[in-house]
Amino acid sequence: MELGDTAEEAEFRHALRAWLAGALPALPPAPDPEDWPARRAYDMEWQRALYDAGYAGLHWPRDAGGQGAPPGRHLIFLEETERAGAPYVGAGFVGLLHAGPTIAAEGTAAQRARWLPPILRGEEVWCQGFSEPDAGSDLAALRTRAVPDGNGDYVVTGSKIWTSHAQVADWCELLVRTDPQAPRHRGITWLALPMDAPGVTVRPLRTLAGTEEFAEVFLDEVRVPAANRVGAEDDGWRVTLVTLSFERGTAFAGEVVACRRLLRELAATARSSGRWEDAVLRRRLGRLHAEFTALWRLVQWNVSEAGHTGRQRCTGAPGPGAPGMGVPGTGVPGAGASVFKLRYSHARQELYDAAAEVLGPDGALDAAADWTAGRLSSLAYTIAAGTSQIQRNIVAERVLGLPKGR
Amino acid sequence: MELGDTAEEAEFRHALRAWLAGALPALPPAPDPEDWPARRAYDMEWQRALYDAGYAGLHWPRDAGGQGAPPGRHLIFLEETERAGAPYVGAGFVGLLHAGPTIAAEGTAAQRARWLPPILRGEEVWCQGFSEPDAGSDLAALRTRAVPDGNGDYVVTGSKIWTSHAQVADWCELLVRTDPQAPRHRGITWLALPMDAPGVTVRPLRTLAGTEEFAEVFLDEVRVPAANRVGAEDDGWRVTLVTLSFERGTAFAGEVVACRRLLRELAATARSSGRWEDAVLRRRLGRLHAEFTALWRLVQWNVSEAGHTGRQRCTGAPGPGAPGMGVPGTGVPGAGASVFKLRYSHARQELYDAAAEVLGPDGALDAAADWTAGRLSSLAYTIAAGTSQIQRNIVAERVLGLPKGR
Amino acid sequence: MDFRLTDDQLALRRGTRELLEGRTGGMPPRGGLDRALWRALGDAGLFALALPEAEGGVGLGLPEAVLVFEEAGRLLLPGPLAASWLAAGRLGVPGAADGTSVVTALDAGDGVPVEHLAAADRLLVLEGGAGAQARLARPEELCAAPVRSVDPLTPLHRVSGRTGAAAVPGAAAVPGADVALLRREGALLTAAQQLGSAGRTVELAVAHARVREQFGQPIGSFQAVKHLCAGMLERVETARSVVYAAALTENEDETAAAKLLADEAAVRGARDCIQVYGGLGFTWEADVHLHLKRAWLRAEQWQNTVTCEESLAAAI
Amino acid sequence: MDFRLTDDQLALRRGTRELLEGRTGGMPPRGGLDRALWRALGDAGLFALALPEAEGGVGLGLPEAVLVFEEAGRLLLPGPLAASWLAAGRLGVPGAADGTSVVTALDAGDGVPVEHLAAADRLLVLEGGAGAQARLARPEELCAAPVRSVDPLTPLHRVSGRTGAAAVPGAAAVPGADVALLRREGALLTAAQQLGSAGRTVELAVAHARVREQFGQPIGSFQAVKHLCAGMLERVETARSVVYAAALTENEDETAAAKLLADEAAVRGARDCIQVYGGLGFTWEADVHLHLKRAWLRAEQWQNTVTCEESLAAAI
Repeated sequence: MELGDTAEEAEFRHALRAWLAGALPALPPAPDPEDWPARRAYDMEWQRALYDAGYAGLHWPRDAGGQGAPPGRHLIFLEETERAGAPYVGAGFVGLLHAGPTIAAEGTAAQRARWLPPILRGEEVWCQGFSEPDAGSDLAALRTRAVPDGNGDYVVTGSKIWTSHAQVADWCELLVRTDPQAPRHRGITWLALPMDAPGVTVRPLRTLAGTEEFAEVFLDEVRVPAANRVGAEDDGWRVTLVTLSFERGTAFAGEVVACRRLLRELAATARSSGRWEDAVLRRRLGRLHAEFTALWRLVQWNVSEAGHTGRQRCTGAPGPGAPGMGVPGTGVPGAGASVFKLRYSHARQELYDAAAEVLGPDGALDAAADWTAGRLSSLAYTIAAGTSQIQRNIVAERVLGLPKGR
Repeated sequence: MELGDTAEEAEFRHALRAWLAGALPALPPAPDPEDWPARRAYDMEWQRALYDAGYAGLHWPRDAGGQGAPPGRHLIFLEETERAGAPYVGAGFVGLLHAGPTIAAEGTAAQRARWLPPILRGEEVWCQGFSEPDAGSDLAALRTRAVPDGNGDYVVTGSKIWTSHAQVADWCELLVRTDPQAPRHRGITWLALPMDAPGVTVRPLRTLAGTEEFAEVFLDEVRVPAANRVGAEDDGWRVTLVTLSFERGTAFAGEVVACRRLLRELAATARSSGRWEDAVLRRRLGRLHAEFTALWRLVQWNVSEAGHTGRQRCTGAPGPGAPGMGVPGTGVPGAGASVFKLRYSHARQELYDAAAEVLGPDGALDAAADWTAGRLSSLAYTIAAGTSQIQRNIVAERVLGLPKGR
Repeated sequence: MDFRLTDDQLALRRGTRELLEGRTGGMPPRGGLDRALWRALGDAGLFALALPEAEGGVGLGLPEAVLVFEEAGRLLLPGPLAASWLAAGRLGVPGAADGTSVVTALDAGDGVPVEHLAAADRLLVLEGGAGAQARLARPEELCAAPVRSVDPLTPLHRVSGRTGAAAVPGAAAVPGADVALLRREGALLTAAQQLGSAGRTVELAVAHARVREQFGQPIGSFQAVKHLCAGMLERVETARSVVYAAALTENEDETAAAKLLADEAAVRGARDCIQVYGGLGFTWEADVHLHLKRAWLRAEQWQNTVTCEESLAAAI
Repeated sequence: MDFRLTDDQLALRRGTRELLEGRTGGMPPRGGLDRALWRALGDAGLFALALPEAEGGVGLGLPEAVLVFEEAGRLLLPGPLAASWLAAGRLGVPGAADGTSVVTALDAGDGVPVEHLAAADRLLVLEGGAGAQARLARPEELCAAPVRSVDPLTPLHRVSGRTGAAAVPGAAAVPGADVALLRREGALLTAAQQLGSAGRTVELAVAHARVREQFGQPIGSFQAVKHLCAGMLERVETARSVVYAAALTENEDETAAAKLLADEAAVRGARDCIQVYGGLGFTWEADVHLHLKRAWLRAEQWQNTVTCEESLAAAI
């Protein structure tokens, strides 16, 4: 066990820090959060800068255009960029963390050549078309239909929901049902949908935070070439699991670093406002400090494990065979990441609840305050990407080996 | 809505208080908690004193030898006896609160005449033979067999567990399986077992608190006359539900009063030791004050409802038909009592956990301290008489009408 | 003791629900404070419930007011209901009883922004402890700036410049009731609204869980969802028992217990309801978020958690 | 960074488990402190792990000690392990390293009774803060009375008469390590034991839930039970990450976080395990209660929750 940087890691950290010190002041001012084209432009410009500096796709394999660095390098990247106040991945999220890795793992040479470089260079934005109004936690219940037309196209009809950046995306990683007769988890296919295809309608979805972070995507007889299919027809569920595992794995690592910063800000506010004298609140903040310290170590542990064995740590009493514990050798995180997601979702909500206490009614009831917006959006964490209830099922069945059923 | 005493209630309270002031000083000293015969004698002597003073079976119907008082009168009795520091029901518990009411509701005239007066007069002790090693939360899985021998006796073989006062009981309200072919909830029969019958063996069961509050009862071809059967053969499950409902209803009312007193003692201790300065602990005690205030009001509400309609309050969104919501007109509390039991079990554990904080390690680690013994025994509250998990099922399915199944 | 609703109380609750559902369609009124509805409440005698009949009131008491406020909370009726009720009763502010005058309140020192200041006709100012008299001002006398309120149905103003009551020096003392009494009754009526909201979120969650299917069955058939709903009901019923009791006993500790438990039932109920709703609960269109936001607001008004816990501790 | 157990560390863990299970049958030793086992631990080099090889040690460090202590905690090995380990290493107390001498500890001022005083050969006395030196005494020098310990495998003595260190005026200062350092390492090793116990209660709960049938199926197939077990594992894994990290960083905040989260994982794990066991968990015969009682004791020793939370808050 070693938490310190190796010589290579130290060098990487040093070089990154130096580069950030030069690159960040050159950035344009951050765009208006409601101006989606401006946000896209800003995020893509930052991605291009990373690409030019050799920091794009750190954890992607070299043959996919990435740096092939061990996952620990990516954590250093997240730590250092957060510390320096660099932009987040933003509109590049789905491309860099979902669709790209999926194409890298499952796509043909032609598909990799077509889609991966524009993602790394910040030229094309991807969005995710998985969830549907009647297929949320139960993703395999999706009903969007794709029918081959006999001329090499699929004709796709249906609707998707909870799609981020749909307004400004070029591509959508789309799950469709190609065989409605097959069992639920079969008969699903993964397609790359060009968002400018005729029949695609994007309608922004207003969240309880009052913002339009997500959209609904309606598909009315949209033609998608069969060449846009990644993996075999009807094999999309397996392809999807690869992507979902990425989402449940390291996707929140950067946020943990950010939460540690937020906690420091909160403590500073409490100290200067006098709220620090409230022992109940102070000890609650102390506990959150323990929480985020542990969560960061959990990320490091999971990443170390995944980097070497392709499995998340799963101690306790793993069941016989313990399916879903990650795919050995692939770097794909498995069910152990559910432990992290469960804990982190809750800790994030706790942090924002504590913030409301620190700020008092004056701040907590002000919708214009960043803390209030953050508190509202934190409510999604125990729901999105698999509810906490689903995560507990995964932990119980796949990690602990408890019997399926009720 | 009226919480104050009516004129009759005030008179009852006044007379009871006066009687207690005279009766309590005449009581012998409390027995050694490990000396079961002495405990039985003490509890029975107190019951006899209550009987002589006209306070026995307050809530029992008049035709069963009780006072036929509305349930509210019983609450006043619990309040006043607790306030005065009178003994608890002790060894009389099963007779007065389970078996007696069951016999009163379901027994023949001869059975009522045989068993009820000795219960009220403190002459006979009953214990409960429901749970079995493999039938805990799933009571209907019980396997103790009773086979009619053709001469008017049942021959009973099996074992029971978690039986209080078995060492000193005269009778056991026993559930046995008379038809092993019938569906689980049918084929069960309720018998009154004389504890001195040949073939009955009682083995004390040591709990995690280190005490022997419970026993296992082994039955080896024990003969029980058919005349001891209450209700029809194979109808014991329905008879049982009546008894269980009593257990889940008012059985804990007296304890809520006691918890309020314990909380006051705890606050006094904290104030004198300086622990009161710990705001976290102080506010936790404040919250417990709210909790037990509300629980007492919930008891009063449930008792008021049960006294008039035979139903516990069930608001929220009762399901169509809402089975199990109590038996109208019978005074039998229903599923609404599960809400109370859920909340109270947890509050009691919280109280003892808070006590450990107040007392500090010196007290909390001392097994000889009453608070430590209470803390250990509080752990049974979320398990016994239906685990909290089972209670939540009952609330969800019978009160809220959510679908059965998973 | 007979701790059940009387037939008259049941009728009052039914009548109030019919009146409110008739005018709102049973949904939280998205338009904010509705003066016509306010006058209808006045006409129905709801602000004057506790006034003697000789003074144009109904001659009932706090228990009845609690039932009415519970119904208002169920529908998230926007407006400074508690302050207006206190103004109509204890303080005899003209127009408050018949609903022609809307009265909001500022409690000096609790730091809670003032609700519906722009729409109000009068501002009740509470300052000091037991024995101090409440004061009354015109809303425009308060130097305050609008806040972008977290509750979209409740506009808020933050006092600017001088803090609390000092910001309305011209407010005139109102004889009739001391601020401690007003604070207690205000807390109870607010608790009643929280109770109504909490009860409504159980209904919403249960109704959703019965029809929403995932994995081939209603989600309400899964224990995880069942137990969330059972916990919600447990909190509602526990809070209800002490809210109703506090209305009868008018006891200060019991009121603090009522506020504490009703706040918790409302906030946690709304959060659990969002969880049961899943993604749908995260949308603006579903009403659930309105329950959460109102619950956050009401939990701060008229005694917050810290105040309740400390006063309960002191009272043990 | 490579935050995984090395092959050597895995082998150490395996070896320790084999040694302990071989001598205990894999069950908490009901007989209390076993001096033969203690010497076997000494012979295996477990108390001297961190000593340089030149001093008869193994030349390893805290991370290895944490793995050993986790295994000891898993089996609820009775005895003042942390104090003896500190005595063997930092303080060089004769006989501690080879397990011939059992060393227990008194921390003046934390009010925690002293464990295994009668069986101990030496008493380590901690008083004061950073910079202060630990002192060493013979156990019989301490004026103390036996307590009926809540943990049946851990006899406790309460200091009587004068409080804390003043009760052993004859204790001699030990050069080598200041008390703050000893307290930090003691807390970490105690956290490791709690972690082991917490991990064990998940195993017990899961094993029981797989075989115990109610309503015609294993109770582990019910979501309510599944989710209890999942929560237990969540706490164990979270605590483990920070316990191991604190062993590497030797950082004070991180150690407080480790103690806080491991204590919680152990106490709540044992309670949830009792709940999963149902009535069986309430019996003396099942081992589960021993985990709870030891967890309560360890949670008080070497920094309790209040101390951890306050020092973590101060460090933000």
